[in-house]
Amino acid sequence: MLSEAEKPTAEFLDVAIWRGNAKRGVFHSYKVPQLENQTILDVVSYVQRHIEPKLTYRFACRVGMCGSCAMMVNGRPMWTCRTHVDRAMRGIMRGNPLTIEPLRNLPVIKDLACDMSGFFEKWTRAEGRFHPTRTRSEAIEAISPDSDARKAANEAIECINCAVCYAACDAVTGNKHYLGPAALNRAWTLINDQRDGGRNLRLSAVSGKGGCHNCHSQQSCSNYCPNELNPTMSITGLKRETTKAALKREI
Amino acid sequence: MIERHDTDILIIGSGGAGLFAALHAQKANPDLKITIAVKGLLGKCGCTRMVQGGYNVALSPGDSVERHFMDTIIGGKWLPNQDMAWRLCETAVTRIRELENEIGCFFDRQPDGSLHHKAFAGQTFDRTVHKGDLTGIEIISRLMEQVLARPIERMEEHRALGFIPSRDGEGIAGVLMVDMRKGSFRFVRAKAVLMATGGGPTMYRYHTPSGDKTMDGLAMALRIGLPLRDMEMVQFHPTGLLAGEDTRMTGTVLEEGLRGAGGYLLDGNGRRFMFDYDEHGERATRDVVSRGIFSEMRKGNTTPNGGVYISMAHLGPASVAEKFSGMVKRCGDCGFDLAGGLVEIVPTAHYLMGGVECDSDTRTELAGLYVAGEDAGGAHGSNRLGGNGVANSTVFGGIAGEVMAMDIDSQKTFRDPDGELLQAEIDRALQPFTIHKRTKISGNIHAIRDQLEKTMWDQVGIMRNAEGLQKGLDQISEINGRMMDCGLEDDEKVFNLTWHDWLNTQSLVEISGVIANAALSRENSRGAHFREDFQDEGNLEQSYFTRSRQSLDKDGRPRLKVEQKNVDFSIIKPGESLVEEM
Amino acid sequence: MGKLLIKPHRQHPLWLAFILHRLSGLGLAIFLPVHFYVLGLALNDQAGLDRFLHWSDNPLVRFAEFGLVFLLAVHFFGGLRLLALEFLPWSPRQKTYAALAVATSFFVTCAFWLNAV
Amino acid sequence: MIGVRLYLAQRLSAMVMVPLVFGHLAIMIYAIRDGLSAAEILSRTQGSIFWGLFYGLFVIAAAIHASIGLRVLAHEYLKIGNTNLNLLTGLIGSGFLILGARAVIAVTL
Ligand SMILES: Cc1cc2nc3c(=O)[nH]c(=O)nc-3n(C[C@H](O)[C@H](O)[C@H](O)COP(=O)(O)OP(=O)(O)OC[C@H]3O[C@@H](n4cnc5c(N)ncnc54)[C@H](O)[C@@H]3O)c2cc1C
Ligand code: HEM
Ligand code: SF4
Ligand code: F3S
Ligand code: FES
Repeated sequence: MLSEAEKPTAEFLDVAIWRGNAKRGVFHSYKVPQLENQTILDVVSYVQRHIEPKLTYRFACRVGMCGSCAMMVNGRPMWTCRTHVDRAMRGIMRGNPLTIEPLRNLPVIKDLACDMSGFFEKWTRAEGRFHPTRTRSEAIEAISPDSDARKAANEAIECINCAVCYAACDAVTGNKHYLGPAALNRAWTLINDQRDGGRNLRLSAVSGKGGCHNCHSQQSCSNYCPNELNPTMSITGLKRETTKAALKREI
Repeated sequence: MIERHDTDILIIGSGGAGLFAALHAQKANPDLKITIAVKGLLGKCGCTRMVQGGYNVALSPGDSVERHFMDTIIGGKWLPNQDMAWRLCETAVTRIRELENEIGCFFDRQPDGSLHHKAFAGQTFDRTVHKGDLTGIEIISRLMEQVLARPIERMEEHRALGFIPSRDGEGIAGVLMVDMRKGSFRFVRAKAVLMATGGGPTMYRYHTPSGDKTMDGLAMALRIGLPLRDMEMVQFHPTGLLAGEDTRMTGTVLEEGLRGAGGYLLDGNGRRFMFDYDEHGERATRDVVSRGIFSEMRKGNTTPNGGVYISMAHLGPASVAEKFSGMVKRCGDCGFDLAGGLVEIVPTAHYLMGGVECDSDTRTELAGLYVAGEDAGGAHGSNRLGGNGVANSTVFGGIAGEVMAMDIDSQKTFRDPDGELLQAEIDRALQPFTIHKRTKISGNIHAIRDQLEKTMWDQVGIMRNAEGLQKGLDQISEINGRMMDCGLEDDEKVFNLTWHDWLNTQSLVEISGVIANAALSRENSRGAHFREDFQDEGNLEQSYFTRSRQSLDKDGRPRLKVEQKNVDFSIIKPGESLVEEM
Repeated sequence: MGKLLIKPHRQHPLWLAFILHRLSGLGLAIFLPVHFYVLGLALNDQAGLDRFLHWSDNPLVRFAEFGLVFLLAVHFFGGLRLLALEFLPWSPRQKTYAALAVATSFFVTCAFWLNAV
Repeated sequence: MIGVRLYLAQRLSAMVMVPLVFGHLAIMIYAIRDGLSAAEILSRTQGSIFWGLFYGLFVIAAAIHASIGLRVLAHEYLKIGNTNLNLLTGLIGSGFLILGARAVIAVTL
């Protein structure tokens, strides 16, 4: 909990929101009334509703399921619908004014909304999709929930493709081919999915010039993933499996 | 000024219905050009992603399609379109296998490796397949991956504005859209169009669906004169989070299981009140609990924000935090202590059973236009079972894909659009700018929507009566008048959310009128529809559903007509059952 | 922590460990050729090598050497950490290991330095 | 910008260097106790096949390791593209090899 001294006392929040387009942008300052129950998304919504009707941002589910609302808050990537203003202003995160920017590493469309198509294109390029070995006319495979592979698959499965990890990662910033933590994390779940038939295809896909080997274990992805997933761990798994496959000349 | 685009199959919406339709159409005929247009990002909007509970399917030994069907009919209080309900229960079995075996979803298993089925209210068998309490994310993410990897055209952040029938009125020619990112219009011609915008009763002050859902599809269907059925049937979830007026958290669902596990509902003074209403207390069904809470709210026994409390602490905060970790964490992120403290809640509008009338092959009255998912009316009748929503959208989405591919097989040319209607739809979308040009006043669209939400909540909500409904209708038409005075400065259409808020509110106002009228016409209480002045459920054998249809009177003004149509008991009659021991 | 120097999203121990490894690697890559060159002097100019070694008694040069050994130690232990991270089963104690690696390299460098003076 | 093969080369060379660097560090700590002189260094190393192999291996490993390491930096910070990167990696690698070989020859032959 916040100590008394840390509690924001002002009735208004000073907020600086980045506004602009793909080419350029600047911060605009706004004063937003502070409320007891208020997320960063609420702050942004307030500005659009009451101060700057043309402010663009993105959200859908409001509850941390769709991964549409991620932004940089005080310089850190996070989901905004589930980040209480108090939390964003506590400790090391504190910033005055509260700054809100579009996610890093993705081209901006307008204001706080970025173009996520590159992120998803890499998802596909990493073979981040299931390759079936059965059809709908067959029974569902019995799979023990306790096997090591299944546990590993489950551990990485609850990704909402919010691109927070992607925005946090400097390997993505530096290397435009790099598939990034989310896509690789997905590939790892599939590698561990015993129902999947695309193993070697996928191992090759994550071994190319933008593959898992371009991760430098910065671990910003794991540090910021709002669902507490650990893409770093997934990526090390891929590094091991691709190494084995390469040594055996399977890829 | 308006860009043109052609495709074979145009799918509007990327929920379970839209994505399944794309995959099935593509599989049925890989040569077809298939386009998905969606208001948000593909797979990242809509409610299929938000499914928590799970997916109903009769798979276990001992369970049967017949049983699932009977539960659906009884849950829907004999109003469902039985052919659709049967198709739903029957196809769910193959659909879940397709989701697991071909799409790659992984649902929770039992220790022996077989699928885990959990209990869900209103069912005689444990048949809800799930992935923890994040089933929707698993379903939509996996579907999305499959769609992304195929040559299916994507039009993201494209909002459908109007269905444009052909000049001769025989079929659909295409859909008018706005590319939200550019702010420009696009007319997309297609041989077949699937409407899968997912309904979503977001015209209520408290609501669960995602922000992008605002009844656009139904409003578009209404405007071209298609019949809508069961529009009075709005399902409320009893436990929505109540966090104040100015936060988007308000209205979002707190898990059903909290009540099931023994959570207490307390009024503003800390008194447990549910036993005043039902012997099952907090564990009574959704509609009963919603009405109980609503009654307390009317009496004024409320919390600071005007709702009631849910309290879990007596079950031991640590064990609550473990059992409901996702929910507790979500509340924690937003500043609430669900495990150990009191959290304010309020019933919240969750699902619209009503929708466009169609047959069990998803065909509507208008040739070339199909409907699936929450936009389609009929499968659930007066109440939807938890777990039948996502089954419905995935089952009928897939069917629509196949049927569309089949139906257009021999169709060589596009239908010729009705140019006048196209222009009328463009003008309609530009209304706020036109108003501003005339009045030079920028209105406050948010205040108007707030007013609509309050009206619907107070007058057309959980408990209804003739007087209130009439008042509601009057207020809706007043709100409609305010819309026509609400201008918007025309200096930037690019990704202008406030313009879209205007359009959203317009769709909501149109459909709110339909809901209120249908509710007024049903003088009994069935399922989700509760009339204080007609509490009886009416004669089951003579069950009817409402059909609302809009036409233009001779002055060109829209007029809504609500009819009562007898339910066709095509499979089973009240008093009979397909299951022996029921 | 200087917000301007290190952007906020980088302000966590494991990113700092990363950048330390990267900078030390770069430092080594720059230093090693120089080191090779100096040793190569022995080939035809032993006096030159001695001159260099003598010159390196200079405190400033000494300090630079201290830095180089530190670079090598940091990169070495950091590298061990990375190899373990990549090739051994995952451990949730990454921050501890990073801290340990840095601490050990300090220790080794100090040992070197104490010996040298 | 590296694929699995360059990655492997870099990690394997690092693993090779682990005992070598360890040994080198230990010797340095021991050797410099009473100052360093050319004669002292050379007396230890000259004519020793062991030290020849020891440092020879180190030079090869370091050349591989560092050239790939610098390749990564060059790509990420200087945005050098694939063809030039390959060129650069080769250049740096051979530079290291030549300088290193010269040093090893100088101290051991
Ligand atoms: C919080 C929550 C929990 C739920 N839990 C369950 C559950 O446990 N089990 C269950 O069975 N059901 C559940 N449901 C219901 C279920 O989610 C829905 O019934 C079902 O997913 C609807 O699917 P759909 O494809 O019809 O629509 P959606 O998935 O809602 O998709 C609609 C799509 O249409 C798009 N769209 C809307 N308007 C336009 C426009 N004008 N132009 C272009 N695109 C547009 C939207 O952006 C979206 O992509 C839940 C619903 C909610 C809100
Ligand atoms: C035992 C000794 C060493 C070990 C264990 C080791 C280990 C590593 C590892 C694992 C990496 C990969 C970092 C990554 O990309 O994630 C690396 C990078 C690097 N190493 Fe070494 N290394 C050693 C010695 C050296 C030496 C002697 C040099 C200098 C010649 C050097 C220069 C580099 C460079 C320039 C990089 C690239 C830095 C980066 O990508 O961030 N290393 N090292
Ligand atoms: S791994 Fe985490 S941060 Fe990355 S996209 Fe998935 S949920 Fe978001
Ligand atoms: S932040 Fe980036 S460098 Fe690797 S560990 Fe995560 S992907
Ligand atoms: S709005 Fe969906 S995750 Fe925030």
